[in-house]
Amino acid sequence: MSKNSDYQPLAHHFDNYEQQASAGKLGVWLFLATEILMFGGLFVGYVIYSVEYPDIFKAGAYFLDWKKGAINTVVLLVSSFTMAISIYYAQKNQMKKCQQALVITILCGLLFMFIKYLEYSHKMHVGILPGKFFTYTGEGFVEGLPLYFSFYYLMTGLHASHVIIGLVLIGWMLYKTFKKQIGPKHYVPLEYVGLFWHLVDLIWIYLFPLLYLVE
Amino acid sequence: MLKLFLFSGLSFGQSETTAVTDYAHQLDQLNQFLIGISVVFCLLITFGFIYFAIRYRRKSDLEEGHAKTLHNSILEFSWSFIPFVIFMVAFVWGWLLYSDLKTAPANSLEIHVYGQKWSWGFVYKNGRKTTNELYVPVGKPVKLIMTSRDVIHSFSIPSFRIKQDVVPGMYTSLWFKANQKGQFNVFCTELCGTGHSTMLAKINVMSLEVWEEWLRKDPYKGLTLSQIGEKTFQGRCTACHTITKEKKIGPGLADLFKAQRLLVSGKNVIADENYIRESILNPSAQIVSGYPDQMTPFVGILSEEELSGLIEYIKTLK
Amino acid sequence: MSQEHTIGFKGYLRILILLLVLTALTLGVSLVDFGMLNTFIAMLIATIKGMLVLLYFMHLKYDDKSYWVVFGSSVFFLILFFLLSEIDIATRVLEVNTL
Amino acid sequence: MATGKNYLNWQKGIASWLFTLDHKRIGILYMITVFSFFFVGGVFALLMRIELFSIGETIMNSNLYNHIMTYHGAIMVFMVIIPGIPAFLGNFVLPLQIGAKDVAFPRLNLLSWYCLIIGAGIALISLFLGGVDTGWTFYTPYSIESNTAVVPVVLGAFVMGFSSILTGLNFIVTIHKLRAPGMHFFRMPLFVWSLYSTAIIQVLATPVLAITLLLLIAERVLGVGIFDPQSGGDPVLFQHFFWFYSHPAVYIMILPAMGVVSELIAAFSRQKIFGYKAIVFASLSIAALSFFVWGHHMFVSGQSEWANIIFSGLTMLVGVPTAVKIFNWVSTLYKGSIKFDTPLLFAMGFLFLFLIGGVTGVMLATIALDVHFHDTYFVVAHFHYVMVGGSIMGIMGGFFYWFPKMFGRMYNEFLGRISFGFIFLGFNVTFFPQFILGFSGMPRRYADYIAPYESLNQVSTVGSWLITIGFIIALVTLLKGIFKGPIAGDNPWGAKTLEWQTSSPPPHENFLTTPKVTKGVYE
Ligand code: HEA
Ligand code: HEA
Ligand code: HEC
Ligand code: CUA
Ligand SMILES: [Cu+2]
Repeated sequence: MSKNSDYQPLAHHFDNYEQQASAGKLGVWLFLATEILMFGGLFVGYVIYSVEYPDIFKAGAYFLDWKKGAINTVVLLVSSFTMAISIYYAQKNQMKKCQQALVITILCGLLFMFIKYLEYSHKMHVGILPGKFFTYTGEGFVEGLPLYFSFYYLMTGLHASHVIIGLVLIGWMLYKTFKKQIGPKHYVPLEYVGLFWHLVDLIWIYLFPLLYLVE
Repeated sequence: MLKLFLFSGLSFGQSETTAVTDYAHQLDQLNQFLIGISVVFCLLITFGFIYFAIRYRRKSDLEEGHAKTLHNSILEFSWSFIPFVIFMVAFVWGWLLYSDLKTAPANSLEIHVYGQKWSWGFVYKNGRKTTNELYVPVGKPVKLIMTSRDVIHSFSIPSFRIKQDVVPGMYTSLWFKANQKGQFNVFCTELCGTGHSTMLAKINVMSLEVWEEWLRKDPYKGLTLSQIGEKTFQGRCTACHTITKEKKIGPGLADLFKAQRLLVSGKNVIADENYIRESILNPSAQIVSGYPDQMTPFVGILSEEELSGLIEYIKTLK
Repeated sequence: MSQEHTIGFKGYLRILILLLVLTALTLGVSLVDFGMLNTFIAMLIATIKGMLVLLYFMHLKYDDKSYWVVFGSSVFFLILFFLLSEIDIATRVLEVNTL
Repeated sequence: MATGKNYLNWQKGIASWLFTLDHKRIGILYMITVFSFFFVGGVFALLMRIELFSIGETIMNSNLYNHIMTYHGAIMVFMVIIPGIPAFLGNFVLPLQIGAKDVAFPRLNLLSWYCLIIGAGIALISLFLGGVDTGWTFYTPYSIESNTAVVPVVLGAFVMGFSSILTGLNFIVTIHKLRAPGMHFFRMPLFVWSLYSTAIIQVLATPVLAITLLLLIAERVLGVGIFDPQSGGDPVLFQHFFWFYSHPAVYIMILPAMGVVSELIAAFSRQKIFGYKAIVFASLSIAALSFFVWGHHMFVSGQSEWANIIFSGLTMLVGVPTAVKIFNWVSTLYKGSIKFDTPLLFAMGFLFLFLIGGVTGVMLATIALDVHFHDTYFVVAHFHYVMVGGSIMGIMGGFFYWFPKMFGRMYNEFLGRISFGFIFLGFNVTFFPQFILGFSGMPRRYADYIAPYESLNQVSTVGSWLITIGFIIALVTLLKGIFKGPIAGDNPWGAKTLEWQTSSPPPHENFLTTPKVTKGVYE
């Protein structure tokens, strides 16, 4: 058990490894479905209100920096790519490259969070805070603007919390590669985490145009 | 027969079950149709399984079941299709009645309804207002246009078989045509807090002449300011305030005038006219310490006369 | 299942580049005003991007069909949720205060 | 308890229970939890009924009444019947019935029990922080303005939601991946199918509850205004969010009970189920249709006329597969070899009471009638008929049925029947009068009422005491059975499904050798 290439655990209640791996994967997909419906609730609310109050939502998008949003989109896409190839390398037993890819993924995630932090802190500085803490009344303010930013903070906040969870999970996978618990015979944990990470990316793909590019 | 079965054992004086409008009669017919069908199905099925259970009870411990068939297309089709047809009849019938309920006749008399914790306010076209008592003429369609000042309430008149939620931030409506003079109960049927079960009102259906007469009357004629206040207080404030020192939802109001009030903000103020006035119109501005911010603002609801009356009345409370 | 189909480093890279191009396209399109179609176009591009991620990064293209069913049903019920709620809000007849 | 090595005695000590990964032990943990909460919720119900015994303030003021009513509803829904059948009976029986060694993710299974415990803990802490008085539906804006401890209760429900999601997820994967050789999909017992349908709802609907509750918390903590009309929000939208979960949730409650009834009827008539596939597809279509009908709770909420009509029509469709099931069960009894043991009595009770609950559901779905019935005691009677008369009857029947499998011992049959008698009789005495009260307009969630309603309320209150006697007898029967009952044997009922082929109680990994299935179900 000292080489990545041999490691392949099997829980007692499964008949074989195949069964265990595919059970895990189905479980992960079901979990992703719950994530979609949970985020979906917010999206539904967002779309309903943006149809009802188009002016407020237009005014709100004006406050967002589309450049930062676009950079973050690129960052997440790249991280998704490195996540995908890390699995590919694990399958090929090229563990060094796998680890490098994971490190890049984590760095991208951190960069994403840093840019988010810049965006948040800028807004909070001028008093654009969620809900009843909203104090901004300067240029571009319209009646009802806090509603838009409630959605903004809830959606990006929930998404950011998923990025953080994803980062922790990827970190854990990295640790596992060093512990030689991931290899060509047992890379499914990496796949599971990858699926989660791609979903986080997928949600951002919709968030970005919805929030930043409203006309 | 079915009606008898349903209402036996009821000892209603002013019965909520008598239908007072045409709509209520039609609704009762639909109700009886569905009860009838349901009773038939329930009896059929219940007797069916009880009969089988007894007829085919186990004779010896080793006996197995004897059925040969696990399918019967005709049976299976009919027990899906017949209920389906019945459901569709119920659906369409319900829909037709509901459309009636939603389309008030064009000549309806409009009355505005305001729900708030925990009283009902009615405003008539000529500006006359009443609290917890709605007056309508018999035989004329009446349309209620309703909204709430705080949380969701629901305006329910069981004798008319109608109800509608009263929602803050939007207007909803309800119409009826009462065919019978008398007094009928109104309940609030959406949970709205402690006073939910006391948020009652009465509908008084009267002949057109009497009603018109009533409408022209000035309710406060000949009353002193403080008596006006007392009247308003009875309708609007007793849900939360007593006139002694006893605490209810809000503080008891006896001895309030000129007393020291400690506010949540930590400030101490003297309860003068201005304080009381603001406490009524915009209570959230000055919350008494030890109490929740629960009072619904009365700004725009009370007339100047009523407001002054209330202040005068509170001054007299000892 | 363990006989993984993957599209290899080059394949993934190609998808990434496609995704980046589409991102640029979204930005470009947002500068042009198509009126009513704006949101629609933005969502269309997002959906294409999403499909790429799903099919290739998330391996839906090669994996068991049952994952499609799982994913598809979540999207289906989400859309249902949206449509039926929106029907309510869009067809409400507003009463107005006549006083 | 029973002798020989089995799951109950192969490890000892509290820790071996609290950290167990064995689905059977987790099932037992759920059993203890769920019935404890049932007791608490029941006590709240009794207090409520005593208050309603007479006009005026009987034992509590209306503020306290609102609190008790809320806790009764929330406890019964979130802590009793949603985990009730799937997590307790399902956990114990599902792997046995498909010949698996355990569920697919044993750790997740344990985690979901902890989610329930922690969530319930958080929710019940609120009792000491001022309680809640919003009703179990948490309608905004009242739940935003109410100066009670709404946040902990909502947070607790949120955590318990994850318990439900994880259980559902686990079951779907278990059913897909862990069936014994030869256990084809259409050889699975109907209970398994009903759990499968339930799990679909749990996985797809509960996340929306999660986000709804999160939004409500955000509303109270941050004042985001999405459901608050004062900030431009729409309180009716909250109801859409809430019922998108909570209507499917009522089928989370009833589908597994239907599954139990299928098993009971097959076992006690020693028959193959009439129209097995029809029942399977009925379960699945109820699960699917349940997502289309939530608006029937909102007919008078200010929802648009067209939405009302659409929802009314869609709701009617749910009755069809339900009717199919009922008729199939009755037909299964035809020419059977029927024995009236306690479990079958509960199944018959289910049939009768659920039928009444179901047909009154159709009356509620009829839009104009619902305008009259909405938020009256008619609705209260309807949902107790389906939830107590349906789900609780199901859980009791299933418990008595699988009891010898769980503990290897038999309860006293006579006491079991007596308990059924009290529960059934008491139930009807309690809740039938409520239909009449509802028709004559008595609103629900009322701490007090007008004089004409008094006599029927008194009948109802007396009925609630009869139910209590019934449940106490049941409790005594079961406890006596666990500790002192005679040894039951592996298959006391002569039932055909797989769980009866292993020993009672089953060994740690369920079967000594993996079973090979060669016959159809119930053969
Ligand atoms: C176990 C839970 C459960 C189940 C299974 C059901 C089943 C059904 N329910 Fe119920 N319901 C609740 C739990 C449940 N309900 C709860 C908790 C509430 C209140 C929530 C709250 O506000 O607090 C509620 C409220 C509720 C309402 C809203 C009432 C209101 O607030 O105004 C409506 C309206 O349509 C409704 C309808 C139905 C229908 C049509 C069914 C159908 O599924 C029933 C189908 C079954 C049958 C129809 C019987 C079998 C059929 C035949 C034998 C055929 C012959 C029959 C006829 C011809 C009639 N329910
Ligand atoms: C599973 C769900 C469930 C169950 C079982 C019950 C059971 C009961 N319910 Fe309740 N009820 C609800 C769900 C349930 N209820 C809901 C959701 C509401 C709506 C709340 C709201 O409006 O927000 C409600 C509301 C409600 C009301 C209306 C309140 C109002 O609107 O003002 C009333 C009034 O009579 C009532 C009464 C009862 C009674 C007398 C019982 C009795 O059947 C209880 C009898 C049970 C016992 C007394 C427990 C005894 C247990 C033991 C001794 C241990 C047993 C252990 C073993 C057998 C192992 N309930
Ligand atoms: C929904 C419940 C409710 C209703 C109805 C209500 N109040 Fe109040 N009231 C309160 C509460 C709670 C407080 C204490 C918190 C505060 O100061 O706002 C209060 C405080 C007050 C005070 C300040 C008392 C003090 O001790 O300083 C006055 C004066 C008052 N109310 C008058 C009225 C009058 C007059 C009416 C009717 C027109 C009325 N209230 C109706 C709940 C209510
Ligand atoms: Cu107002 Cu209940
Ligand atoms: Cu429902």
